[in-house]
Amino acid sequence: MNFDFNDEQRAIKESARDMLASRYPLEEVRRLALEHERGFTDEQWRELTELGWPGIFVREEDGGQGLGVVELVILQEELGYALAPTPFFSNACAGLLLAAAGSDEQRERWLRPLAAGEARGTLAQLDEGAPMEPTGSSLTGTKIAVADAGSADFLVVAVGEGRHFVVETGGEGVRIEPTRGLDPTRKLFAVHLHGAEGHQLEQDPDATDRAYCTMAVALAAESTGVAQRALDMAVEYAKDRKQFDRPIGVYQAISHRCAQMLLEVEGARSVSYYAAWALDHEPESGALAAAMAKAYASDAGWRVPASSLQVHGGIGFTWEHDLHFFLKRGRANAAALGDARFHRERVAELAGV
Amino acid sequence: MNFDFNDEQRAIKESARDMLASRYPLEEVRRLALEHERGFTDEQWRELTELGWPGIFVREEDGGQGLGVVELVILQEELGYALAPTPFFSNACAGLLLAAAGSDEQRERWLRPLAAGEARGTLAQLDEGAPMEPTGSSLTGTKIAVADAGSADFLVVAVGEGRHFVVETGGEGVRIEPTRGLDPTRKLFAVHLHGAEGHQLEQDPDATDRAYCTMAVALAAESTGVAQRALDMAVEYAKDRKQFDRPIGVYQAISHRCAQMLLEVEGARSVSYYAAWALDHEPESGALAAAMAKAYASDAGWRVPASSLQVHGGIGFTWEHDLHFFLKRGRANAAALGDARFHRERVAELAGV
Amino acid sequence: MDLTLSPEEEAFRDELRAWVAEHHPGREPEGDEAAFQFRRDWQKQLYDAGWAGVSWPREYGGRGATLVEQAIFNEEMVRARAPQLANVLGLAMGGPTVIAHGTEEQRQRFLTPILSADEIWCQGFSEPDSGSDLASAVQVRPLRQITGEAEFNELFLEEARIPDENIVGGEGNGWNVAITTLMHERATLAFGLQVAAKIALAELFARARETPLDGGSAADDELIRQRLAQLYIESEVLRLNAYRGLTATMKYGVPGAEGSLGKWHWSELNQALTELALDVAGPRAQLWDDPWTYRFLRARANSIEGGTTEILKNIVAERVLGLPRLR
Amino acid sequence: MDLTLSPEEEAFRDELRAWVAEHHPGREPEGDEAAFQFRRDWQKQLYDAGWAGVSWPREYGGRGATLVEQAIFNEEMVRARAPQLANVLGLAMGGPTVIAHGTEEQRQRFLTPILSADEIWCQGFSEPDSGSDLASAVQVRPLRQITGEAEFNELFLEEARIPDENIVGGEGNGWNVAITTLMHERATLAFGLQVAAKIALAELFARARETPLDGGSAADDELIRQRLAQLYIESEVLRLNAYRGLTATMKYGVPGAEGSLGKWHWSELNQALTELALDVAGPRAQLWDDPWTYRFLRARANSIEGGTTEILKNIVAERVLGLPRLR
Repeated sequence: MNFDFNDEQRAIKESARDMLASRYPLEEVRRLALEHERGFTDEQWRELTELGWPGIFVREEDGGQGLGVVELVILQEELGYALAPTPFFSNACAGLLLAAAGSDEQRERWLRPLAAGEARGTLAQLDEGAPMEPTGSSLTGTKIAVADAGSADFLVVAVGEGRHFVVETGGEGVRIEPTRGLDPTRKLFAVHLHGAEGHQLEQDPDATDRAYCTMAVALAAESTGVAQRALDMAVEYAKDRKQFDRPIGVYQAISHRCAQMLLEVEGARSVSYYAAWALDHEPESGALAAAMAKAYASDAGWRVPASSLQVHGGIGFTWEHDLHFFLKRGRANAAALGDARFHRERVAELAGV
Repeated sequence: MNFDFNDEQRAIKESARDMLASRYPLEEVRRLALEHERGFTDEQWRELTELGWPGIFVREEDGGQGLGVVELVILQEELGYALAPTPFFSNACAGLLLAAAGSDEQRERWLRPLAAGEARGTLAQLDEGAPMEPTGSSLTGTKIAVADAGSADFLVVAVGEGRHFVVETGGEGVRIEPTRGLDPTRKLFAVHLHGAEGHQLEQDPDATDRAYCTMAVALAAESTGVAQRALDMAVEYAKDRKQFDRPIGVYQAISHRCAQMLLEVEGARSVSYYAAWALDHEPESGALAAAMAKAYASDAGWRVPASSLQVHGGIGFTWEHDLHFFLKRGRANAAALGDARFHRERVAELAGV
Repeated sequence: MDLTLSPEEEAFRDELRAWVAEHHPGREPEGDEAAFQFRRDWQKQLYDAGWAGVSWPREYGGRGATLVEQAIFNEEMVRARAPQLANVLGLAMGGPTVIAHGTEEQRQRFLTPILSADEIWCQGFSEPDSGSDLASAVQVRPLRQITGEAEFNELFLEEARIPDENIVGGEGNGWNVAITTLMHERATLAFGLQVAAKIALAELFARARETPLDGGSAADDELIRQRLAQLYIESEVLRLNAYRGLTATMKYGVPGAEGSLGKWHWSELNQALTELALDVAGPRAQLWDDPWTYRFLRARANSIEGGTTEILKNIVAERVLGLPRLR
Repeated sequence: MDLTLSPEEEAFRDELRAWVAEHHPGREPEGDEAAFQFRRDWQKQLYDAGWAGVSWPREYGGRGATLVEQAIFNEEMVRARAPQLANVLGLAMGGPTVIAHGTEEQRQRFLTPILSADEIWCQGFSEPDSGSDLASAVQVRPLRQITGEAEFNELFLEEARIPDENIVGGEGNGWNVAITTLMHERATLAFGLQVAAKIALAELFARARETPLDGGSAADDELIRQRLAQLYIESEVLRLNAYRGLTATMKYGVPGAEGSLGKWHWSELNQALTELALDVAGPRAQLWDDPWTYRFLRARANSIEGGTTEILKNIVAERVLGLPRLR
């Protein structure tokens, strides 16, 4: 029984934090969010690629690093803490599905370059209206809230009955249009398909389900990092800011609020780590653990920044302060890949209520 | 527009508070709750009768005072504040149904003596198992959680489709057995009927519904009084009790908790008064207002005493302290006559969700 | 107890309602400058018709109306979705403060231009650091909010000199004047707030009915129904508490601490309302193209602007409950 | 990261589980005296078999087990619904304090009788008024709780004289010793608490399945399912936080402030659990004949006993977050 990282995992965590802190100071996050169309630079992507991040969870046979969900979660927590605008996660979603259900040929064609950082994919899941229904391998319809589609080379498109199709963004019948998201640090797009050609992945419900569980846990870990940073900002502010001749952190309205934030952050962290470990080492617990992690972190991910904003008072509500980016990321994450209610219902089912 | 009592109502309120404070100090409440089988003395009932309370809402033609729901609610709030163990409310429930749906003869036989305090009734609503189904005028089955049945002269028994039967407790086939309730200040009984003779009231859905709305509002007002007293106890304790050289009321964990209690108490009071007024003067709003009042006061009625207990710390958890009686009354009231969820659903329906 | 309007109050309401229906200028134009001019014109129109500052004394351009009529005015304006006024803070805070604490000269000088929106007032209460030194003249810079809009301003005062005759309430009486200012803000704004909450809630009901869920609509869903019902009850409690407070104010002459309770309660209600709206939106809450996304963000300020919830709870604890104050 | 048990830990668990299955004395008898003797006999049996104070040093009668084994012990005892021990406070607080701060003479004198339940310890932390004077000898009176039971005692000390050799940790070191005592209480009790919460939750699941509602059972109801799921998640978070804390304690040697977090979290969870149980009971919550009615009342003390939630939040704010302390 040892609920701590091993030396290699700790090294990944520390180097990720240092690198992200130096490359993504909050002025850079703000610049990318507000002034950059894609939300990241080629240079930034190259650096992540050199570190091997895009393929971290991909088997070595497919050109990846062959590490596990725990390592993916470590990166995601740090990316959330830094609030780094990057297509890392959207790319990972596509990669997880390809790794789970891609044929040998499909993995060679799309997963290997993805793992090498030479091509990027993203997941197109949410339908604008009625669910998309393919005609053979031809896809027509609109997917919304597709992260980083504007800079992706291919899409993994989810349709009914757990089926997935790879669609290359340069192909015929694909039109990609930027949309404004709640969270400006993650760029969203609408994807319009008109008879676009899709390459169907294998239908392996268990493997696909594990891929979605992994995405949910990775997003939960990101929200944990977001919440931790918002808590750190609140604590720092509560120590510095004085009212009525005392730092506001001495008042229980503030200090107990911060304690509550800590409880939620630590809870989100424990359950995300546990779910990652379970997906790697105790597959029978993975689905339940993942649903718990996403449900808990969906709530904590925006409530903690909202609570931090209250600690900051008026200054926290200004555009110039960085806190709002954390609130927006946390709330957008809560809505992505199944909200808290969806995952609680899954917990009820899997826990045998 | 005047959201305040008129002079007569204010006089009823003040004299009720004074009388109850002198007759029901908490030692007496405790004695009645723990040592007295029926929970009240003949002398105590006689005094209420002399004040005309049992018939306060009964028309003058039927021997009552001909006052309204507002006046009933004033008494109920004060009875809750005093936590007076008395069959006043259970008797009022029976009286409201008789007044709403009793024939001339039935009102003469049961309502007039009820209004005069010469006979007492109570409402038997909750079935032990399957709903009671009468055979003609013969009733068989068990009703539980019937307040004050052990000292009542007759029961108003609710059965399916909004029908009600008066059953005299001295009749054949009626067996009444004391049961222990959560709240020792209100005595509960199980009523076993074996072919007992019932006298069916008229089926007037609107009038019956108004009677149940009135009961709900009266119970909401009682819970408001319970909550107000628990708040007063918390505030007093917070001013007196010192920790770390300061009265605990200076700490926001305590003072903000008390402020929250005030918000809930004032809210329960406003909505109970409004519902009472609506039942008297704006019948089209009565049902919605009553559902709001019972939903809100069901929550506030036990949460405020629970919060007061937390303010008191360990001493509030002792049997010797009186606070627990308020918590128990509040929680039992929350469960009676439709819980918060039931009434919220009614609000949703009536408010047009 | 009588929660209906008197014949006079009904007449006031009907007259106002007819006037607003006839003169409502329609939707606010886009753009900060245009919107401001629109609001200024609207206020001028109200002033000319005698509807600005309804409860202010007639000698200063008001209507001398009762508090109930003032409340009716606030409710009706929200209900008609009338445009905002250009000079909200002058009307809600500055003017009442000058009426309460100003000299006769100050009243003559300042009150009418507030009503006519010829002079716009702002309130400067928050400083970047408590105890900071106020540092050539007055500079104003718009302050953008997390919603992306600029509704507040930063005000820089550098050796700005204020003429003696502009001190309200006399030197050394600042705290007392400030408290009155805030109590007026809370008491008078509360009525508009509760109606705004009711309108927002009606919109949320409609949104729930229009949102498909599991073959029906979100309004059929039991969880959502429970939360909508609770919000409906809270909005009614807010309204009823405001009316009880109004009755007490009319009886005792000064606004009580109920205003603090109401402001705090409203902020919680409005935040809960926008949170539920985003839950109803489900995965679409990731998108900006929904008015509720803006409202969700804007609502975060509700528990800060016009007195933080923490300060309001302090006030309730000390002034209503009589709990001791931390020294 | 490895959340499975090592082969040694598994062997420990299996041995314990087999022993408890064989020696479990069945249900506790009615009546305070009989129950106490039952618990005392059970503890003596554990002591004789070497299962009392598993993590205490072998030289004082313990087993010298690791913290993980101690946690396994606590979990297994709850899981087997083994009787409570007679000397919980001696084992959880008194003993560890003497081990940490006592002299060698004190350890020899006090530790073994704690394990064998030959001497029962109690903890006296709360006083009727802070700063009260402690007032011939020692009087003990049972203190009834709001549930009607007597689980705590009132202890009257009137000029009681304590021999010098009984001062633990030296004169003037009381606060430090008290803090250690409390940290041990929280760290060691936490494991039992989380398992107790899981058992209670399983009982609540069963209750929901057995309670008819709208043609199905309460467990089919979406609102109740959501609340049950949230409680399940919270119970897992409690367990996982406890394990993370345990790993940290093993690494750094002393129990951290996580114990305060866990105790606070557990009290909220257990209160919420009993509140939901009464909601599931519906109108039957008025009756006493339901074990959940007792639990609902008993749970109100969870946020008070063993450190109030307010004090625990203070500790978390000051010791974990480093926020300044009010002076």
